[in-house]
Amino acid sequence: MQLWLIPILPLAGFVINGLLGRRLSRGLVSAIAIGSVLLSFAWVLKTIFGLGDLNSRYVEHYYTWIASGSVNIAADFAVDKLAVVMLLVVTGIGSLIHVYSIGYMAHEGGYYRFFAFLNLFMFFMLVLVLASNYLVLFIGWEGVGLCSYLLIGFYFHRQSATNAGNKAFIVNRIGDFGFSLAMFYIFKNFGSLDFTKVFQQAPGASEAVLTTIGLLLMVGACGKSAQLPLYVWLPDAMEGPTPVSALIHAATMVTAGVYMVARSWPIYVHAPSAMNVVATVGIATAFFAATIGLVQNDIKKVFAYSTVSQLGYMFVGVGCGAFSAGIWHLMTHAFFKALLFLGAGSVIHALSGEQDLRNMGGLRNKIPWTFLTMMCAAVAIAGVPPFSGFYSKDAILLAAHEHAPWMYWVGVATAGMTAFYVFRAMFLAFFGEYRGKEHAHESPPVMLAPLAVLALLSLVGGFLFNIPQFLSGVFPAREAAEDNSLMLISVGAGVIGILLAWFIYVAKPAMADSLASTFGWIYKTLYNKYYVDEIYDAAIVKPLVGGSRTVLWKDVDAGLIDGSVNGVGTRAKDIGGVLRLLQSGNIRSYATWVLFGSVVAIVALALAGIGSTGGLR
Amino acid sequence: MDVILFLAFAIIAVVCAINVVVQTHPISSAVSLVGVMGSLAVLYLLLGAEFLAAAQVIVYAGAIMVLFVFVIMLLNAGAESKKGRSFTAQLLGLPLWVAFLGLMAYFIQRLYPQSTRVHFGGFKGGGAAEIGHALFTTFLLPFEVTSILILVAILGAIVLARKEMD
Amino acid sequence: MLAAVPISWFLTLSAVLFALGVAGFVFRRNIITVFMSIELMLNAVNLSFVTFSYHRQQVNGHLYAFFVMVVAAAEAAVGLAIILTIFKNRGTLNIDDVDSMKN
Amino acid sequence: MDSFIVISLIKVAVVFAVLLTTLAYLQWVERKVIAHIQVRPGPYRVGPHGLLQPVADIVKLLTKEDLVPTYVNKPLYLLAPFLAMTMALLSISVIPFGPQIQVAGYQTYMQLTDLNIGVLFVLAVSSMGVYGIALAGWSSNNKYALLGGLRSSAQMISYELPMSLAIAAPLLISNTLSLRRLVEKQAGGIWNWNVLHGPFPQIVSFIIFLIAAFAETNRIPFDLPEAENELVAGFHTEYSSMKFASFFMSEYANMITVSCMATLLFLGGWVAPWPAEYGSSYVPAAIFVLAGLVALYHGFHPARRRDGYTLPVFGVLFLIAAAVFLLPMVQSWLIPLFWFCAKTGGILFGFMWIRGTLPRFRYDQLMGFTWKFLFPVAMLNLLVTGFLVALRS
Repeated sequence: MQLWLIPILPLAGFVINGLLGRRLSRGLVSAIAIGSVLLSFAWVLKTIFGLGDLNSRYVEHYYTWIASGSVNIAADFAVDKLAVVMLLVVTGIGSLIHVYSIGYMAHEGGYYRFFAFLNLFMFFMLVLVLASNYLVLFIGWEGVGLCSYLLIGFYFHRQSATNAGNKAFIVNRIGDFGFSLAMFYIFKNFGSLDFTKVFQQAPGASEAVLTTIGLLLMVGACGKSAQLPLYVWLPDAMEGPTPVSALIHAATMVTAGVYMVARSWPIYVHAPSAMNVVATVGIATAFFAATIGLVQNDIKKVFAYSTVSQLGYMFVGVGCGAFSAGIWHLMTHAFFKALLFLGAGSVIHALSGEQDLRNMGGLRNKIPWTFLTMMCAAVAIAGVPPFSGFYSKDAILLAAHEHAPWMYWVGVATAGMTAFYVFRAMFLAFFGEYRGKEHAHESPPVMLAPLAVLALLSLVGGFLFNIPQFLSGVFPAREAAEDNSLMLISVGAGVIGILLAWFIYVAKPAMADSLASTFGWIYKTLYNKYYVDEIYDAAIVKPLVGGSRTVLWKDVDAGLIDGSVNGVGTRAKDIGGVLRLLQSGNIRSYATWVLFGSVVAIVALALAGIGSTGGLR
Repeated sequence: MDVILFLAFAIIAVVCAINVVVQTHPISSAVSLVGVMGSLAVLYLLLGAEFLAAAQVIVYAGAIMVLFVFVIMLLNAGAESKKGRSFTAQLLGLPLWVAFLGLMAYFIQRLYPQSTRVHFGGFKGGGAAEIGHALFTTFLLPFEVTSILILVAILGAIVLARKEMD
Repeated sequence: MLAAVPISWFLTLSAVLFALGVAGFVFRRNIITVFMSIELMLNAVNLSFVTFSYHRQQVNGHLYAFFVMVVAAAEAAVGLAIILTIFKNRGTLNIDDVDSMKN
Repeated sequence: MDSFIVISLIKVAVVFAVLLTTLAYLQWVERKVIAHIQVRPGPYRVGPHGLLQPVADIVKLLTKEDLVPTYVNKPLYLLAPFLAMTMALLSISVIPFGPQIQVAGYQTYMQLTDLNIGVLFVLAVSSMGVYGIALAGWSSNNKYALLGGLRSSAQMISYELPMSLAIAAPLLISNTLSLRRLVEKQAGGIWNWNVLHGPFPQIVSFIIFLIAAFAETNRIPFDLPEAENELVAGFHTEYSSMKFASFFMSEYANMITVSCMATLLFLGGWVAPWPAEYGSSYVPAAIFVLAGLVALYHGFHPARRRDGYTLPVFGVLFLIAAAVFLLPMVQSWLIPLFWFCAKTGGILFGFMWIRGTLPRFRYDQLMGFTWKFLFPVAMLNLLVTGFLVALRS
């Protein structure tokens, strides 16, 4: 089926735009970039229809990448139903966001660079999804991290952007370190990195081994998917252009961790404690991030914390064994969160760069299309039936209730907060009086069209694509516990959140400030994100930098290492002083010594031959 | 017949090789070296290496040695000057050389039995088709790497030869 | 009269040619002659490659010889360029005069 | 075994007798052609229409004083013309002139020997031809000769590259290195010749080959090594008598070799332009009849006095030749030979025609032309050919 074409097409786009983009016109650059992604999308569709029901994995072998002793790692691509879902999400939403970017980036410098990086990201993401062993997956994993770094720091002339890029890169390294350890451990225990082989052997391995692997993989997933305690990079990543936030930091890359955990389900199902940790981390992140999201004033920051929170939901899903529910939420989240970000981008575009909610307001008449589409996303994320978020969130909460009731209740509270902060942002931006100075203008059709498509998907994506049914053959079967009362409670929490937001921010706008002053220290703590960045700075960064400066540099480097190196140097100089007598600088003398060496070598070989074989033949 | 051919061209090769070493003028050495290469090409034919024989003449005699002759002509290199001060080479050179040659010859005679004989047509795998096939399958990577090496050498030669112009 | 040539004769010829190349390298003073001695050694090695190829009835030896030729061509190009540069900078082709690496 | 040696010796004798005669007369033909291009009669005094001029030239060269200047490097000075001549004559040994024939009960090929690597052999020998010129230039110990030799070596090395690439392209189509098999693969008619053969007609390659051939043989417009207004006579300034004649003959021998190679590689060798069943075997006879009639007509209406005797004789000879071509017993080998000679002769005529019309290149133009134009074009042509051949298989 030529699976390699799927990632190669965006790579070709990257190569063309990256090498020649500077000389090409903007139209041509975007045509190449979007064309390559659309072709890739088309090829995904063709592949899916060509492969039929796909009840078993379809593997394509290209070549043996590393063959050394028992290490045998192939460069293979594989497709199964899980990969199909991811492929469609990545290429489909990727195409939409590419289209959107034409309008969004129209007035920015570095046009070709942006599209080249975006294409490169698509390449690595598709490699990640199509990988058939952990190492190839890791290539994609690292590659998307690189692209994320490049695109966060896209406005490299801004110090905050480059800092945010560095932060994302460094925090991700911690996760990647866990992932690498997991790979080493997998290889040590199973002798292979191939999914098929590893998963075949997984049931036979001891629980301790599987738990270790599961926890290490989770560390990797935490880094990439911005879970506690490694979530800190994602809110800062909003320094990048908004389409990047939508594509990489909401819809696709950050869900790679969820995908990887779901992909490794045969390891997790035999390691219940690891799963428990995953679910706990997920629910904690969901709740924690949601509380921060309640009070943020930057529209993109609100959505960024919302993303962290929703990713926590997905972790709860996969951690409770409801893998398909996690993937379902991954997909619906890709729809509505991409839409929210693109809508936010449209708002920012409309206000020529204004991101602060306090300077917005009353925009619903000025940019009606953006408002309408964003409203679709808002009701979807708030879990209002029958829109997409309702289905997936409900599935996850049901699974959580089955796993541990307290998780369900925390989840419900989070759902209420989710509804509250999303609608708070909506109300602040679109209702009331306009508080800004910029003249607002509606975005061009090339930006609105993707919004409309995503709005449609957000509304109907939930019942149109029944992922648990589609993936029923992939993951272990679970008895679906239908519990209408639980469902009603979670929906009710969402509705209460919406109403509360409406009450505070539309009905009685003065109440927000009085509430903030009443709960002053809580507000301040939340507003400052629980001071996590400051804590990390004080607890990790400062000691590291200080320790490096005093201990490592002054003592170890200057004293120990330099000292020993200098000592070796002095000795070498002394010895060299003797040996230099041989170094006449005369080539013929050297040649004579080489000749001498070869005679010695021949004699030595002859002696060795006599010794080992008992004489020459 | 094969023995006569071998002896004839082996003697030519050795005489030419001695001439390479003893001639004081580089161009005489170069012409003698072409003689060595030509006779080696005939010996290659005897060993069934048709393609290599042609390549030997085209590449070595026809290209590399022409380059040597060209450089000798360009520099108008005269006979070698006698002054030299490598005492190591003067003292150790000859005994080591004799030891080296003696040991090599001795071990070849010991290690390779007289029973293996070379006769013309005894090996048919040296044609252009076989070489080409091996070159583009088994030896594809070395082949490509060598191509890059050549490219690098070309660039290096150009850079080196141009340097003194600035 | 032998009907065919023993394989050791070829190898001996190769050894003799190689030794002559060594002699040229060690005893000659003209850089170009020294360089040609290296080519002579490479040729001698090629002869043994081809002989081994005959001995084992495999084509591999030919390919090694082929690669030696190609590398020799590259080496000749760069080496002669270096010789040209040396001559232009120092006006000498005597190898004993080119020893400035010492100091 | 014995009959093989005897037949080989006979073939060698025949081929070299014919070749050396041709060499001598090629000079006469060239002078005549150039004379007619420049509207003058050319050699006319020695024999009818100057036909005995080559004999006179040979006698002159043989009897001239053979000078060896005192300041030359004698061994190399003597070796150089010998090398040039040997290498020029050597390649003819693998050139096939015609198909397998039967002479007195023996099957043999109209070729001295067929090598599996015939094309490579010709390339190898022609690449050795540089030494004759380079050594001649160097050993003469004369700055004009040295410059001529240097120029010539540089030129021949440079033009060998596009030539090799141009040769490689038709070889890809024919998939053999043996010159005889090369011709056999082109059998059938003009559309099977490599110059027109699918999947990629080698017209570009043919033209590049011819241009490179002009340079390899140091012919006008590439005769820089002997540019007399700059370099006196180039590398052979110091040579006289038979040693000079050797260089002279080697140039003509090289011309014949490259013309034969062009014929074999691109024009189908001895293959007729269309199959014998459509009457191609009557073409030689028809041509000779036409030539005889023209000669007879001019003989009966002589422009000059002696033409009244000589031209009728030629006319009758031509008619006899035409009759010979119709004899069935010799047709099997004479007609392929005719086609081979006709194609080679056509290319040789092209050599002379160009000498009569084109001026000389400047040296930097000459080098720039091959490296910046011929070489890339030949490379491109080879790539396209290789690609199409790979697609076809």
